[in-house]
Amino acid sequence: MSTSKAVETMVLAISETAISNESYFCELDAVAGDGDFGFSLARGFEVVLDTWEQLDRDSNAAFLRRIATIITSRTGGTSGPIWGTAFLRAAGSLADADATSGGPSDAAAALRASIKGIMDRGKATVGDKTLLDALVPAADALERAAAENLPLSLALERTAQAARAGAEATRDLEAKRGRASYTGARSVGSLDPGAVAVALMTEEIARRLVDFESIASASPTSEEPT
Amino acid sequence: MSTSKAVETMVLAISETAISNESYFCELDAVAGDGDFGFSLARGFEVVLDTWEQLDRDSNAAFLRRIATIITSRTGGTSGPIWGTAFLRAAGSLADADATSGGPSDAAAALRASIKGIMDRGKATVGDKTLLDALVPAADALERAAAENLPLSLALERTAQAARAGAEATRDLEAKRGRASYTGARSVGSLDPGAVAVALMTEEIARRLVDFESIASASPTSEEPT
Amino acid sequence: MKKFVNDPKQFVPDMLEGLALANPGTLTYDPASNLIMRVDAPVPGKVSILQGSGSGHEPAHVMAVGPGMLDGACPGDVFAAPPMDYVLAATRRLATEAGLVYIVNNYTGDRMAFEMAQELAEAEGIKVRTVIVDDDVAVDNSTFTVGRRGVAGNFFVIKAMGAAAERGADIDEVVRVGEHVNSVTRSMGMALTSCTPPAKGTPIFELGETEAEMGVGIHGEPGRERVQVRSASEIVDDLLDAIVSDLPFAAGDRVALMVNGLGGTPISELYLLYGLAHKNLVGRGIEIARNYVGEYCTSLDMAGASLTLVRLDEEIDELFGAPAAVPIRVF
Amino acid sequence: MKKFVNDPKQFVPDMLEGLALANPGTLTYDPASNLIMRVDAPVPGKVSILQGSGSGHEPAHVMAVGPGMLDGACPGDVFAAPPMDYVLAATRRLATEAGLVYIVNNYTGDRMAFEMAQELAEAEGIKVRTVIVDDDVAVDNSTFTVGRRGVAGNFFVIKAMGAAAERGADIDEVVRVGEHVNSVTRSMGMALTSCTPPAKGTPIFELGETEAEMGVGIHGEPGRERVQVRSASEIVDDLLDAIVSDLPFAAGDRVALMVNGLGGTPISELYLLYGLAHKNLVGRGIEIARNYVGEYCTSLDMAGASLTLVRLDEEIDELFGAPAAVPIRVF
Ligand SMILES: Nc1ncnc2c1ncn2[C@@H]1O[C@H](COP(=O)(O)OP(=O)(O)O)[C@@H](O)[C@H]1O
Ligand SMILES: Nc1ncnc2c1ncn2[C@@H]1O[C@H](COP(=O)(O)OP(=O)(O)O)[C@@H](O)[C@H]1O
Ligand SMILES: [Mg+2]
Ligand SMILES: [Mg+2]
Ligand SMILES: [Mg+2]
Ligand SMILES: [Mg+2]
Repeated sequence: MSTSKAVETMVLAISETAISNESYFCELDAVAGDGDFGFSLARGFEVVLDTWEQLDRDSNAAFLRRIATIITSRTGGTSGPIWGTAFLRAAGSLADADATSGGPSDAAAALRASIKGIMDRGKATVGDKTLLDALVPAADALERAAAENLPLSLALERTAQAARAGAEATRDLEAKRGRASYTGARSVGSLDPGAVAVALMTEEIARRLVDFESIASASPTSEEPT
Repeated sequence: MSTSKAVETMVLAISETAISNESYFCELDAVAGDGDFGFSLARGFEVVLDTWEQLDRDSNAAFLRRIATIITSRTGGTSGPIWGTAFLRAAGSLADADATSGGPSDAAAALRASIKGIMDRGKATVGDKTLLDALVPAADALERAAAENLPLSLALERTAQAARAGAEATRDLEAKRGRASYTGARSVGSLDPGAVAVALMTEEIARRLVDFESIASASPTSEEPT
Repeated sequence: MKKFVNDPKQFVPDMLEGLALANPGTLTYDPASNLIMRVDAPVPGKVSILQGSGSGHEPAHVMAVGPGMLDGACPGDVFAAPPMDYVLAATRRLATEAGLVYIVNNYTGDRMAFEMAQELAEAEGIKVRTVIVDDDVAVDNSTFTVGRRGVAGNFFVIKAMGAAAERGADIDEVVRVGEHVNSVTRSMGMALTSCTPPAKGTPIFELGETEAEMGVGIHGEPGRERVQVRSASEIVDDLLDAIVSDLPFAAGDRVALMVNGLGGTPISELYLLYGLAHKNLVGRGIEIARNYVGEYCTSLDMAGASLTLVRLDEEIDELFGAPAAVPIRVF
Repeated sequence: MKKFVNDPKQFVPDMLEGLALANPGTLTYDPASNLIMRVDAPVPGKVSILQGSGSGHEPAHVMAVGPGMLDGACPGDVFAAPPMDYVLAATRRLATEAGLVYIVNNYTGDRMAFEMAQELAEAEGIKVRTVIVDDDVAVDNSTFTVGRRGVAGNFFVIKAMGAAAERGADIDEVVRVGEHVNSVTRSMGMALTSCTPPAKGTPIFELGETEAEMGVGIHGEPGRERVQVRSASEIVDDLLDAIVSDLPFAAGDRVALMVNGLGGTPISELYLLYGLAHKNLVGRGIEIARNYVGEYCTSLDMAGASLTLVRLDEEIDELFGAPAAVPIRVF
């Protein structure tokens, strides 16, 4: 067994989004937090990219477990444990799943497992103005798409739209968790940086996986995506 | 014996000029110095005004000696010793002088004594970009006016003009003494704050003594100056 | 950005390297986990004490390592809790058979990293306990679910626990001492300016030329309210009102008073504040038995200050007076 | 202006009062002449040491008063030498039969005030000597007739003279020690920002967002040249080039290295600078036997730093190691 092209593409999309938005994410975090979100995230994901060729590729689960370890070892702040746990739980979910299917429902299950991990770790819930406010609607959309038997590309598009809408909606929320919560009502009116990151990442994933049929795919159905 | 109205008016003119220009003098000193000239000067002269009624008025010399003591006790920086010494030497000169004359030549002698004191104390000379560059031309003008037997008011006007010209000319000088000297050639182009203070003070003295005939006068010849 | 820095990403390691080079006889530095530790740690038989936290609060906490204080500190990047791996590596390195206590300021990221590390360390048979510090009265404990923040009062928790550990207290006793000190410690800070993290390069927030932020957090988090700059006396009175009424402190109490600079405020202003705070407290009948004026827990280059009060009892007073040594020194 | 201050004109007295309140057992304060003195001064039989200077350089010099250091300090207002009367009053109060030594940084105002006071004190039969400090290599000694400025190296002159006086050296010996240390001490500083005197309320000079002032004076006087902000390594290299080539320091020398913050620079950056300076000097074959990192002589809230090197010999090394205590302390 080995990694699938689709999962590698997703991780690449997440990593590159984290790195190319480092300053933007810091700016977002500076509004009601401490301005380091982009920095913390980028320091972990740049190691992912730097060690990309050497990463464990025995299976998607092993691959994601390795990503989790890198994040846990390199990313500080709240984001280290949160994102590390998310990758670890996704790895566990894929290890359990029927690796030959790899349709939207497997992806949804992995995302659901990540969400549960984040909630266990950080004690936040939907509405607390965290990345969960983008992730949970995204998982819901993905599950609905799976139930409707939509193709992966369409399912991912719906997922990204839901994440974006969730992220935008954090603007109206008062932060109940994380550093932004110290500002109380003053946090209303600003976007949650974690939720925005999730939106941008799911959008990038949808773009890059438009030609894939399954997250287990070894390669896109048509040409290499640009 | 007691103080003359003219000498009291001069000291008042100097004191009030120092206080009303506190910020301006600080700004001037900030260009190439450390920005405290106005503050230092004002702290001394405000005590002169605060204790005005209680000052020793046995004679002009005693009066000026008391001013010197106040400056020495309250004014710090370079200005304390410089201005304290100036008043002390002026007092000495007036004590020696024929107190009944009090014409421009007595005033010139007092100013010359102040200058000598400042030079002894601070080791500066004309052209070093200090208050001497206003004081020395002023004393020269006053002496010339005395030689020409000009009335006091006209003599003081000439004095003020010379002081102002001297102060303006410090703009082209490179500082050789005081903190401004540390900037070397970069001090060229800025006015010396001490010289500007001297110009403003002599101008104010000329204005206020326009109706006096002698620095020994008990009162102006016509009305009280406004 | 106006800072002494080479590669902003290397700010923390570069600072730690300088700290280690300046203290070769007393500190050991492990770059792999940002770990600054006592040169003689782990001290056999002694309970070890480890602090993490983000960087940017120096001298907290890497410069609070030494006999009678911390055995080690493994900070994260500026304002970011350390990665869990750093904590775990430091735990393995510092633990003794008497055990290891974490001192953790109450922030989500710090708590998670230390909890994860504790779980894993305990699985390896290491005895670990955690003391949470939450002395900041600016953030109301009941309204916000994350609880109060840990700020400059942290110094006193370290001091007391360090003294107890040094004289051979067991792990339960060291934890008890820490929790006891934390329970009688209250702080509040205010900012005159924002601060600029080296990697961000611009201020975390904007304060107008006449604005101040009351109750600011040590990471530049906004505080209770934005106010117009006021006199030093009014600032001290506001901070002490909030602090004194919180515990509450009362007439007859003996206290330790800390005036802590946030990084950009000169020591002259801190002593001016001390004088005002001293007189305010004496006016309330509170006796200042110990005082601390200087920088203890900063926010990079922020101009501002915090006040901390600790209600002293015989035990705490004695622990505060015990000998200790840290890299911060004059001679 | 963003400062902790009540009446700006009372900034210095308010600060001194706070300092005195914080150190009741060790310091005495005489408001009439801004005098902070050891509580046990004058110490019978011991040569007393007095420093004046303007304020705004704290901890220099009011917080350098204590056993093994200064007997007293009588600062003037911010950046203004003390009025002569303060010096004379302090002289009368501190002088012992063994005499009194002034330590005077080489500025016109300071020199004049201390010269005048010395004349008058000597006329009263008090034995007074003066040691001039002029360690700043930024200002070329030959070109400018006022000579080099005294800056952070002052600390080392105080430390050595204080140690010598404490162990009973006579006045000639104390003066000799001071002049000897001054002769092997060199400093240079640079500013990233200007500073704002409380009474002036606005910065003394303007530095653009990308500008730095090399060789800045401790009163905000402009320095050698205005440059573009550069990396910490380049700054350290430039400062050390100027300092090392001035004495000159050479391979094989043992030195004390001070990294001094100018008031607005956090200690994290100072340690980063220390690491760079340390490696630079080791690369030149110079051994750093003692190091000092922190704020010793500041310019109010200026962001910036200075480096000082002292060439050690056995005598100086031993004096630097002698016990001493000042108000600046952690515990
Ligand atoms: N308790 C929590 N659970 C889940 N996510 C959280 C929690 N607290 C904060 N977050 C997320 O983390 C983001 C901030 O991350 P980061 O800047 O690394 O944290 P900090 O600097 O506060 O330690 C927030 O935008 C939010 O999405
Ligand atoms: N050696 C000197 N002799 C005479 N006047 C001097 C000397 N040095 C400086 N001055 C004058 O003093 C003024 C500055 O005074 P002040 O600000 O009190 O000094 P500082 O702050 O440098 O101690 C200068 O503008 C100059 O006119
Ligand atoms: Mg953050
Ligand atoms: Mg000046
Ligand atoms: Mg953070
Ligand atoms: Mg001055």
